[in-house]
Amino acid sequence: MNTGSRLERLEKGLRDIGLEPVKAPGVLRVDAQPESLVPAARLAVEHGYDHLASVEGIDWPSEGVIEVIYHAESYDEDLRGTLLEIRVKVPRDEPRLPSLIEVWPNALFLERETWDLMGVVFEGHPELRRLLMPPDWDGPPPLRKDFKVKTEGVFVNVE
Amino acid sequence: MTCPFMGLAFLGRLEESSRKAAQWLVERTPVRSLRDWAISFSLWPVHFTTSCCGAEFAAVSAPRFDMERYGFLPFNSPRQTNLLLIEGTLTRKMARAAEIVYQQMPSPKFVVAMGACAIDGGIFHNSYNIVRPHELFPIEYFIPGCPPRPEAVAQAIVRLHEKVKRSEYGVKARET
Amino acid sequence: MSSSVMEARLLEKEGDEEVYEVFIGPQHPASGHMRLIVRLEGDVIVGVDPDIGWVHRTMEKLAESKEALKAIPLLERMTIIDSQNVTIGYVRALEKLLGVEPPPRARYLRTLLSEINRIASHLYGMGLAGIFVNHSTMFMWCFGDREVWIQLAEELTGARLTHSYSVPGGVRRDLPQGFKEKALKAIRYMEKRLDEYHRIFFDNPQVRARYEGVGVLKPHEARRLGVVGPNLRASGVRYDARLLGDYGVYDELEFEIPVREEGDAMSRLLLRGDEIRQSMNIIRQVLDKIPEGPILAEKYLRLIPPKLREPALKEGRIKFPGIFANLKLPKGEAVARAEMGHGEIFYHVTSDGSKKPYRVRVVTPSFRNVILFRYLPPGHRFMDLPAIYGSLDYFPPEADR
Amino acid sequence: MGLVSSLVRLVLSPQFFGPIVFPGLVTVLAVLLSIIWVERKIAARVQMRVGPLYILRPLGGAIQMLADGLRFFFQEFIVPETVDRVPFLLAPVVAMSFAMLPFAFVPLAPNFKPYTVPYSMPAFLGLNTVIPLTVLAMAWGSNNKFSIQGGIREAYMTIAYEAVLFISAYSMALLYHTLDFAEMVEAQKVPGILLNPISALVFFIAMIMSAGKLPFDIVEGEQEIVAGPFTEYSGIAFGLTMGIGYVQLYGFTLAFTLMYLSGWEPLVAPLYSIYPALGGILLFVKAYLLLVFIVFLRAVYGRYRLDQALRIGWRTLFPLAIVSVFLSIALGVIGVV
Repeated sequence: MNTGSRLERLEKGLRDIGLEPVKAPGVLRVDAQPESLVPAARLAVEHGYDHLASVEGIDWPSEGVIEVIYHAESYDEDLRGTLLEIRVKVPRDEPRLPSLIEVWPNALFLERETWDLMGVVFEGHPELRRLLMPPDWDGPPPLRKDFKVKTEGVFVNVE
Repeated sequence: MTCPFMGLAFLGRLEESSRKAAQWLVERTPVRSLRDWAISFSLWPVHFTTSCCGAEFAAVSAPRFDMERYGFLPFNSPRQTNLLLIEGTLTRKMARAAEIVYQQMPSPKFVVAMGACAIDGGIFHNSYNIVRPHELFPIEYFIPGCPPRPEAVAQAIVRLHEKVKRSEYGVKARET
Repeated sequence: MSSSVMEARLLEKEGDEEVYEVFIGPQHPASGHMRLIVRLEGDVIVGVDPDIGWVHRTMEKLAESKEALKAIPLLERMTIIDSQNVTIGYVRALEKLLGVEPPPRARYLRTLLSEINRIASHLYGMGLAGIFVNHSTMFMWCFGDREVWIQLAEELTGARLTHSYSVPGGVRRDLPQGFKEKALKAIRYMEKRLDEYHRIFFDNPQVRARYEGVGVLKPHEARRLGVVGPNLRASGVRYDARLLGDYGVYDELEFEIPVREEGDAMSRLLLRGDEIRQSMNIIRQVLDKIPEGPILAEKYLRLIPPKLREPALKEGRIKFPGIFANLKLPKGEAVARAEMGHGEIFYHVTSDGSKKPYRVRVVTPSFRNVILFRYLPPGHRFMDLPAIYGSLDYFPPEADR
Repeated sequence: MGLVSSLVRLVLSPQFFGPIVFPGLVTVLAVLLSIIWVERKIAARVQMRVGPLYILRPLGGAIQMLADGLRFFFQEFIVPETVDRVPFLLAPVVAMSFAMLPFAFVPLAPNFKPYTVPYSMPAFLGLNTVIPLTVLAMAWGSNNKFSIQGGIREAYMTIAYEAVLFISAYSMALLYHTLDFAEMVEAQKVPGILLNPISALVFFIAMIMSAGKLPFDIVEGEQEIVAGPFTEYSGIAFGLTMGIGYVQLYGFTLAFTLMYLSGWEPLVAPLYSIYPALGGILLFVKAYLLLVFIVFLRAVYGRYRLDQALRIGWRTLFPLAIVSVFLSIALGVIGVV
């Protein structure tokens, strides 16, 4: 099977479950809904995208959503040039998504990190414990935009 | 801790007085200078890497720089060492571990902070997860640089070595 | 393999009362800056819980608070031993956003430094693998020979470890005089040394006993777990981000991607040796083929005031105009992948049209390999743990960012 | 005058000279101080380094261990609150004494025996078997997870090497028809290592295992269990525990020299006529060279795994030790010795 066929079949499959894949250089982009995430992921695994490269959360406070982006990757020669990008938007005040750990086992640490730093809850993830932050961290998730760090410039630390 | 000889009243407070006597003896000049000579040539840092400066710290004991010439030997357990090198950034999580390690070390003990991050955060000065080591430990030397070259680390160790040799450290021992 | 099987193996035996729990790290002779919570039943490991985050310095957040160019020195601190390869991905992502391409000479120079860094990084990993079975000579030899390559990189860039060499549109410095001879000398030296490594380390019966057949990772498991780098290739999967042809001049050079089939700790170590040979092969070709020309894209070269531009070009050293730090990133996003010594690094840069990137997502190879700590050790002896750890070439600051 | 001469006689008498001066206490300290320096220096040389240097430049830093020892002596000795104080404090001292006691059974010349028993070889080996027990006591007393792991490893290793060590030593006893070191040396017209190389090999490996030196320093496996049973020890107590292995090793190399390398033979006759113990110089030189060879192994080998070491002990060394017994009997029957 050549490059086109496997990717094209995946595209077709994604269309069949009601998603709209968009082709960009090196990336196949899909906007999904929380409920269509798992079927889309299962489809991706069937067509060769057998592991995740990244789970990423982007905070968009102006729209009131957190965008969770999954980048799936394959080591096969025909697919390795193209990343599969699945984007899901969840409300900012109650970000909940189904966990993809059953589909992509290596989501274990990626999802845990996204929960830790972005506050997205992955339902069905067996251990949403602190990963990178100290275990007693009780501040807001640090990667959200309303968590401000001091920016560049001269500043004096007033005790 | 109870003194095993507590029952023997005529011995008095044996433990305390013997400790005082030992302290007095150790502080006399010939004994003290012998002790400080020994310590200065036997600065054993503990195997504790706090951050990426550890790569340069490893280079310090590796062939090209070889600080073992001064008796500098990274060693296993904090109980047997006397030098804590803060190698770069100290995160909140790590700071707790560093404090425990420092408390586990037997005195006299020294702390050297390595890298810009250990001075005031360096490139991570505005991070939400770092701690400045001088708030936790009495630091003998700061080594600037990001990361400091191994020569700089070696120089700090030689400086510390000379300082200890001249007995110019903690009479008013900064105990924790 | 169904994922539920894998999960069972991952999370087996948690909370069992007959289990002896040992905390390895963060202060431990063989832990680096991480903690492994090891569950033992007798001498056999039943579970390992990698407790990372001890060096989490919040790079992703800080990168949002800095101008795009200033994040390069920041990001290279996560893998200080491999700083060219760790930043090249970010630089490529910026270049894709900005729509510039580096001139050919700059691409060759990047490749050159990438390979020098890769050798240094592999030597670092092999040295640690040596000390993890208490083979101090291997540690010292590797660290001693690593200095050769560090010195070479210093010659080229001016810094021992933190090079900050690649910038969007090119590189900071040109090739210094007499570099080729020095590099070739270093290659000749290293080739000789690799044979000696075989004699004292790789063919040492004691080392083979410790590493052979330990921590076997099968190809399909490696694929599913998303393992990267030499750990992946030692399991028989031929994948290397250099094959993507996204950066450098790898598509113009002839080299092999070494692959081994066994997937055990020994093959992971041997593979690093093979890769060092290939990297030296690449360096030779780069030095032969490198074209003349500018080292910064024309678009940015024009920004430098003419008074500074002439000496800069003559000296081969770019002094950036202030305006360069204020590059405005066009709105959009870019993905870049690059191959580090430890494996593939992934960058996803999102921009909202300001000077600072809106979001920088970086997934480092060590972070992707963390899962192996859960997956490989169960069933092995406690003493195998350092051997497995050593063979993975895990670098904690990189995983924690 | 009478007092001085009787003092001199006392000092030069085997009962005093042997355990206190040579090969006992004083020599042990000298060996301890020098061999660790030699070990670090050899390792450094192999590893393209210099090793300890600036402490005494003209001699290449030869007194490095003096500084380390003094530092340990003056350093704070922490007794953690969680330890079991009696075994914790007692075990290192007991271990050191039992490492020193065997020197009372090392003869320096045919009739220069500090403690005259016809069974000096089993007595020597037997006293060494106490040390693993004290290591267990240290591990238990420390009340530390790493220590207990180390203690268990010590227990495992003991079963693996001890039987082997004894069997191979007894095979030589069968060969020489004696259990006494001095008589063994006299019986060796040809060095024992040539008569029964299997026994020599087995004994050699078993003694490295016993002293816990590379490639069998499993008990102190620092990459897994920090410093094993010695993790909690600081100050002078750690100095003691660090020394035990070396003292033990020095004792074993003396025993090896006596049993396999024909001890003080060939006798340096003039020296011997001045004072019997001077004949022991050759014994010491042989033992020290052997010691240097063993510490050199550090630069070449890493550490074996526990189960591999046990396998080497049981599957390889144990049958070889049995074979060496049969070889000795065969040699004895045909009357080589």
